[in-house]
Amino acid sequence: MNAFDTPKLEYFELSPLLVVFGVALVGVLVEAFAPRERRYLLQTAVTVLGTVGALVMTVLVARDLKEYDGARGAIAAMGAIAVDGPSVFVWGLLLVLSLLSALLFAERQLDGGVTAFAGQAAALPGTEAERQASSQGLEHTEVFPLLMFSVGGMMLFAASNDLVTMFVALEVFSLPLYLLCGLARRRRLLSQEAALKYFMLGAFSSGFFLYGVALVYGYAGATDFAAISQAVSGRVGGEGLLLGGIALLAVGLLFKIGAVPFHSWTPDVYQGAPTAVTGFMAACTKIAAFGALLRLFYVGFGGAREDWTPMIWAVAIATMVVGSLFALVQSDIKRMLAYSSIAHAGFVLVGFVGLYSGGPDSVQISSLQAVLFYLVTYGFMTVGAFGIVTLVRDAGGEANHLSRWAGLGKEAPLVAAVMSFFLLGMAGIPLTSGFTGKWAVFTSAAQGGAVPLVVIAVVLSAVAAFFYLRVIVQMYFADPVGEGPTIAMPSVLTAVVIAVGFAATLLLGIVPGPILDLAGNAGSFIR
Amino acid sequence: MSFPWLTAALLLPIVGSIVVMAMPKHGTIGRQAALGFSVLTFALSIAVALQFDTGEKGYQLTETHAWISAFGAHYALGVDGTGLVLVLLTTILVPVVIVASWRDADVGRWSTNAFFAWILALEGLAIGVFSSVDVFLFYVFFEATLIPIYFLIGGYGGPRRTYAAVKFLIFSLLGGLVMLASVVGLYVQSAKLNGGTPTYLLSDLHPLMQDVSTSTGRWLFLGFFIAFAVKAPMVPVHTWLPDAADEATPGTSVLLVSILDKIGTFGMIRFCLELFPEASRWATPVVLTLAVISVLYGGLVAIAQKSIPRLIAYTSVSHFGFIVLGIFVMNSQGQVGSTLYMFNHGLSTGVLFLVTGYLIARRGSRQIQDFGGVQKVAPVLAGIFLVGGLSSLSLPGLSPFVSEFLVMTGAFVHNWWYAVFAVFGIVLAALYILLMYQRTMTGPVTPAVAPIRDLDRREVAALAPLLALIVFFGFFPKPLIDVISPAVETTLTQVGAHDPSPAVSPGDVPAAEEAHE
Amino acid sequence: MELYTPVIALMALAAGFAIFSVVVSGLTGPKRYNRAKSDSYECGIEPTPQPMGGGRFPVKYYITAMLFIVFDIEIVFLYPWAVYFDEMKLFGLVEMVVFIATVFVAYAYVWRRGGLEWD
Amino acid sequence: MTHLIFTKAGEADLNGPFGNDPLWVVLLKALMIFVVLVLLTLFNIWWERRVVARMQHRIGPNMHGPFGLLQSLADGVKLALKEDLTPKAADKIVFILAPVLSVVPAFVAFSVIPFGPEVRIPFTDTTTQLQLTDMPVAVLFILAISSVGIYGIVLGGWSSGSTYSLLGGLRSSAQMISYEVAMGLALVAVFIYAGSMSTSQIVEAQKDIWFGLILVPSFVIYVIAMVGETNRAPFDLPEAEGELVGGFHTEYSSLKFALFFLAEYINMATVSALATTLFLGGWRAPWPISLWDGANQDYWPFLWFMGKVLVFIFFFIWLRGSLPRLRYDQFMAFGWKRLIPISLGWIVAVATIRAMTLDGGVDRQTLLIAIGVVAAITLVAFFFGGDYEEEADEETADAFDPYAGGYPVPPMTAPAYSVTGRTVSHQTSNQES
Amino acid sequence: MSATPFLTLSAILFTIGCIGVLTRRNAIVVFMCVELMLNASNLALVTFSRVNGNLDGQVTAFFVMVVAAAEVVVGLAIIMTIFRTRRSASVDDASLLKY
Repeated sequence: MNAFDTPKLEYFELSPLLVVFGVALVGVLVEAFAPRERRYLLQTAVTVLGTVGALVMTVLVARDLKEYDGARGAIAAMGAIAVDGPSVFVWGLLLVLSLLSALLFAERQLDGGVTAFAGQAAALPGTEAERQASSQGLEHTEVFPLLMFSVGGMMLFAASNDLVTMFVALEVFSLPLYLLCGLARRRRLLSQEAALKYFMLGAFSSGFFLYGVALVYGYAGATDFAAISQAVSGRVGGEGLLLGGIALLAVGLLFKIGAVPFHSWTPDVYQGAPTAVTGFMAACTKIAAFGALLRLFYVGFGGAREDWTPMIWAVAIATMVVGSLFALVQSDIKRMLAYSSIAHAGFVLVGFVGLYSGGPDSVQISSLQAVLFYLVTYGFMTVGAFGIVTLVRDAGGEANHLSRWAGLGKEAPLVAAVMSFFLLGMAGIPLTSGFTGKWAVFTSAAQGGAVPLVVIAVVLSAVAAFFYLRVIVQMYFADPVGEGPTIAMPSVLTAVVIAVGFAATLLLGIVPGPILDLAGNAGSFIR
Repeated sequence: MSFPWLTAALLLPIVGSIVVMAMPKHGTIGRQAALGFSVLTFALSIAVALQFDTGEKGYQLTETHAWISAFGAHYALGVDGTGLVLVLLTTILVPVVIVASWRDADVGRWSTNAFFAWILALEGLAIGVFSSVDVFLFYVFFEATLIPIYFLIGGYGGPRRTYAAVKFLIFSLLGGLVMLASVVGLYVQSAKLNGGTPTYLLSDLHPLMQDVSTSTGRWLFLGFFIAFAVKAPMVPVHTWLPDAADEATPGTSVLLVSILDKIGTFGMIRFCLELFPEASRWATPVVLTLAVISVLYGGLVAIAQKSIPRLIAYTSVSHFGFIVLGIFVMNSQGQVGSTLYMFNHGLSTGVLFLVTGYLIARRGSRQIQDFGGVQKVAPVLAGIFLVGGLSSLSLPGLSPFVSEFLVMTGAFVHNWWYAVFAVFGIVLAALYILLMYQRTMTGPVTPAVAPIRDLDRREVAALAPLLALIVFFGFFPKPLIDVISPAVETTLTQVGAHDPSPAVSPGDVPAAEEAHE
Repeated sequence: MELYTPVIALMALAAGFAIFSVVVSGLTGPKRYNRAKSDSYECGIEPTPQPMGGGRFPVKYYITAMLFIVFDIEIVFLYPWAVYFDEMKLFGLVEMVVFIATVFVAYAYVWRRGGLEWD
Repeated sequence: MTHLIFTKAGEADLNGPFGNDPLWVVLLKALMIFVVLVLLTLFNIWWERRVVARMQHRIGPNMHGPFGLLQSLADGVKLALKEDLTPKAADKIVFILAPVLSVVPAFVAFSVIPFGPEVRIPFTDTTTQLQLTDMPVAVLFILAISSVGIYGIVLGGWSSGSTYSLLGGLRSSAQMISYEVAMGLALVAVFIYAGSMSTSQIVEAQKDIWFGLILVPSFVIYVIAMVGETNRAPFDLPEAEGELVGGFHTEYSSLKFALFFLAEYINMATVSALATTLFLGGWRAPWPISLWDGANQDYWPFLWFMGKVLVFIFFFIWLRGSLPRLRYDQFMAFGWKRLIPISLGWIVAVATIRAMTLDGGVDRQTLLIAIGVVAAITLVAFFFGGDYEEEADEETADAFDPYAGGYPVPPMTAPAYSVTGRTVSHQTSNQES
Repeated sequence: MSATPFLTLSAILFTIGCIGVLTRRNAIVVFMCVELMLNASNLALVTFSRVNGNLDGQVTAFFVMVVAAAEVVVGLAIIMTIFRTRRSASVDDASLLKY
């Protein structure tokens, strides 16, 4: 009989995760026991307070990270989770963005006093039951616990230090998202279809991921990254298993990132999902997935970089090309933003593939730092932009067709101006965070020797700029068609989200230093 | 630490822009404020100029603060002679444009205030461009200028302004992003050469870039050069300019051609030449050829134009050919001439655009064929137009003559073939200016032209300073040359070029005298 | 693997018997065709052409199935924990209490929302 | 994750005495189990009829064989001679496959039941365990295998193409899976105490005291769940003759029907045997007999084992004879709302007790806090439980759809339903007066 | 016993699942194919667990089952909603969001 180690958990290091999941559970309990009319307020309060609490814990953990094997951090939960600089950074980012998303979720002033979520998901669209549900003011306050579960899963995903944890986390954050996608109050059919597609393709991709886990396990004999890394560096036979495993794992992760050729879900899902959910998904999923991608490929497969770099090169190029070109012909703002997010994924991949770690005490920008920083800039811009999308409405709910945005600059100068700012940011114009972000990833890639890739990326970001401009042109230089859109007066919730997004985009464009340094200080991964 | 003059000059218009935006929409208070701010900025720039020591080489009035350490970027401002001249040009032109465009924006899509606010914002950013001595900072300003001008073109002007604005932006963005690739490359190189500490500060980069490998240097140079070539519209990437000039309001056109496009030629001197001397020398033949082609092509096409603003735009293409020619001949005559040319071209083209703008606004058409005999009904207008035109074709006694002469000298010194071809440009200039004058101003008064009023006092007042300067510097260019020469010398040292013959640079001796005084 | 060989033996035996029975019943029994005999049996009334809802299950059963999955999984985790409980002692206890409490939250939700109601 | 759990189950020692039998022994044992089960079924049917008859003051089968013992056999032969009908709405292949799918797992589940200790096979020198095989996850194996049996029922009900069958099959499976949860939870306590899931080791662990005595709640829950699991009265709702005309096997006839019948009775035996193994010491002799040293050797344990199993069978019959059938909602509510929370609570309690006994120096405070938390959650759940006002509101708010679910149903508000008998009489009395 | 047959089987199952997802049009069938892929992975995991001589793979398989179950719950809920709305479970019918 083997000795049996009693497992132990590092409660302090894991506290942000525990808080988030705890809050999610509290949310479920609130759902179960609080009277219906008080649920909305309670849920909002619980979610916001919980997120803030988790954020505080994250900061505390970040300040207290100990030296570990040349970097700072700790391996927690029997090697399942790595709480290191990048993890904590991503946690903080995810929490802030999910806080903003939660505010968007809670907005109920835009649509006549109800949230953007279906009154009763089970009621069939267009039936008496649905009408009643909406007339009674029913609402799914379950979206808050779902949000929290998803956030928890994302945090775990980015910090997972072995493949099993990663797989479980992948599902933990995906499953609530699938549901959230199908909960739009308006355009239920679209929303349900989005949920179905997202689910089908998501499940498909996680199947690939899992088979990759199996193959890598077969190769390395273990699922934790340290052992994988060791096996990969040692290169003891079984090449096929390793390469197949890497490829399949990459499929799973690239799907979540929305990289070509695994992007086909993105536009449909972004368009169909409730806009608040889209914003959350666009920002946070990508961040979490990139966190995991970085960790898996840098830590686990760092020794096999020659094998996977060409693949990522190709994917990055394809992603940028498809994202930029297809966005050109979109006529729906959410679809356009979806393709834009694909293009952004391509840009981040450029930074990712640079694989530049910086010298021991150089101040040069490392790939990790660049990618993390880009994610920050991207996250805030995206949440802010989707926040604005919720404001532009007509009789049938949100007016997402681009032609409906015509003349917005005259109708609502402030909204149009802020939206333009976000769009310019996404296009990477200086004085916005989009520029500093792009600069960071391109630089790190160039340092890693991926100069041709950088050149391609630069050219494509010019193409990308064009479709952002189209929206600006539409808003400012085109005359409204028919009635023209109306701008719903947002409550303070959405206003805060947009304001924060705007401020972050501006500040990170002008003084990105602190956040860059923070990302730099995050140090490197531990294993 | 001394007072941050340049920062003040940069911030004042930007603050002004915000203030103007916040002004009440009705009445003229907004534009009055805008004028006030621009005049103040002008005053500030004069103050800067007064503190500028023409005897010193290198950047003056510098302010350096670490900005983004991870990027190696600094908030670093400073001007040398070239920069100062262009800053001055900017601050002179903006109040003129504001006065001249007093009512232009009333018919635009948006409020008049927005128009003036954008102008002020543009002014601030342009000052930033001309005074930044950090590549990153420069790039930020460089790209940021696109936004105000984009809205100025797209928001106020002719029927196809949207198209023109987008075309302009796409060209500029493409160029800018190509430059971004080079900026990124510069970072990588600087970090490599500087032992892991990247820097964008020009003063740090100058020594570092001497060691950059030949091929890398050439690639980086190309990135910068393409961006600047787009900006200073050189054939074959000039096609955005005629459209933009055609559709924009005259004021916008002035800002675009007289100020913004100078960023291109300014950038060539400051970045292409100074940072990548080897590559610059390597590229010289091609660049010079392109420059000559620009000169000739711009001139020829200008003759064929039917629309007045397009014609002026093409003359600018031709003029920019001269400027680039002067820059890349790599001797002091050429470069001093070029820098001077930038200033003078700003003035003369400004006059042309504004005065034809008045004309077009009165007639309601910009086709040359729609005019005729204007000088009979509006003699003042025709007179000013003539002066502007003559200055544009470099009539001796008017300021552009000096610069064009210097550029030609430089070209001759470098390789007389270029000069020979460039001379044809001068001939063409005479042709297109005089032809235009003849077709529009002389001849019988067409019925449509008959009701045209002559210029009123505001309009004349707007143009008067420009005319005065044209004439003044036509006879007495020394102050400018004094300012420019040290900068040119620095550049040439950096490039490693020497004047082939004993210096006959007209600037050298007087500059020394000035210093003694 | 040897542990499972006997299982296969028994399974083969049982399957052989069952299939034999199915086959034999077809041979031994009489065959008298009667249209009514091959109809579905519905107490003598005209049978519905299809089972209700075209063979689809009422939603209630679906919820039961979901709940079953939830709890079955809980059990799957409880078993190894139980077997190794002696080695984990307090840690095992605390963690499992947390685990059970978590599942209980879901359970409470379902209960309160009427997921356990039958009519 | 490298050494989280299961490392104890190193393979060499886990096989123990199993897996080494020669093939003929394996076949012999398999055959014996098969024969025993078939005979046991025949016996059980007869026994049930006799006992129930006695309870109802009848005589029961007494014509065929001594005491009518061959009655079941006669019934079987009769079934074999009946016409084998296949409804035309049926899905033929599944329809034929379903009974097979139902009966095979029933047999297979018995492969890990220990009938006795190591014995010598008569007329040979070979010794072997009186158990077909064992595995470290034997109990899990049984649960898994018996779950497969549910497929037989569901598919049988579905493939018949008949409403009654479908509903019966569904109810049946819903019921089985519902009670399987409770059953599974009841076993956890046993594993805590036995430290193994292998049936033979569990029996071994009960050398000193039966788990049925120290884990009474588990035992009770298991017994209740096993009745539900086997669809026996008072939980025989799927077959509910009055409502569903026999449930999922309405359309089955001849030997196919017999197979379902066989499966049901074998399942009865299986759960009884499992109960015996887990809670009543398996093949170990009961107390007074256990004082005799030879009681747990040779083939004697088989006797004790069968005796205990038959006690359970008798219990089944007894229940059927004495209790009325439950209403379906009551039945499900009992399973989901009572058995499951109680089992969970009991597991926590057992674990706590076990942890305390194992480790005297347990930090009491931590423990108390943990217990307090659980107790609080449970309490809250129950305190609020039972009050579903809001959901009820929703339901009444829905317009009545008489065709809900595809069937015309008279609304509750219809005149015939809305007035109860008493009010009717009241009204009539009013009219009269 | 050689691991190859098991791995081959697992690969075949995975491929079948994969092809099924790509070619079948009924949402439920597609979904079942996905589950088949997960279970193929489980088979591979358990096989590798034996090959590698540690139990990580088996533990992983445990987690996978859990996850698969959760996925079933969510997936069926979504499919059912769509089905109730459209009276069809064909993936092709869900085409409002075509570009």
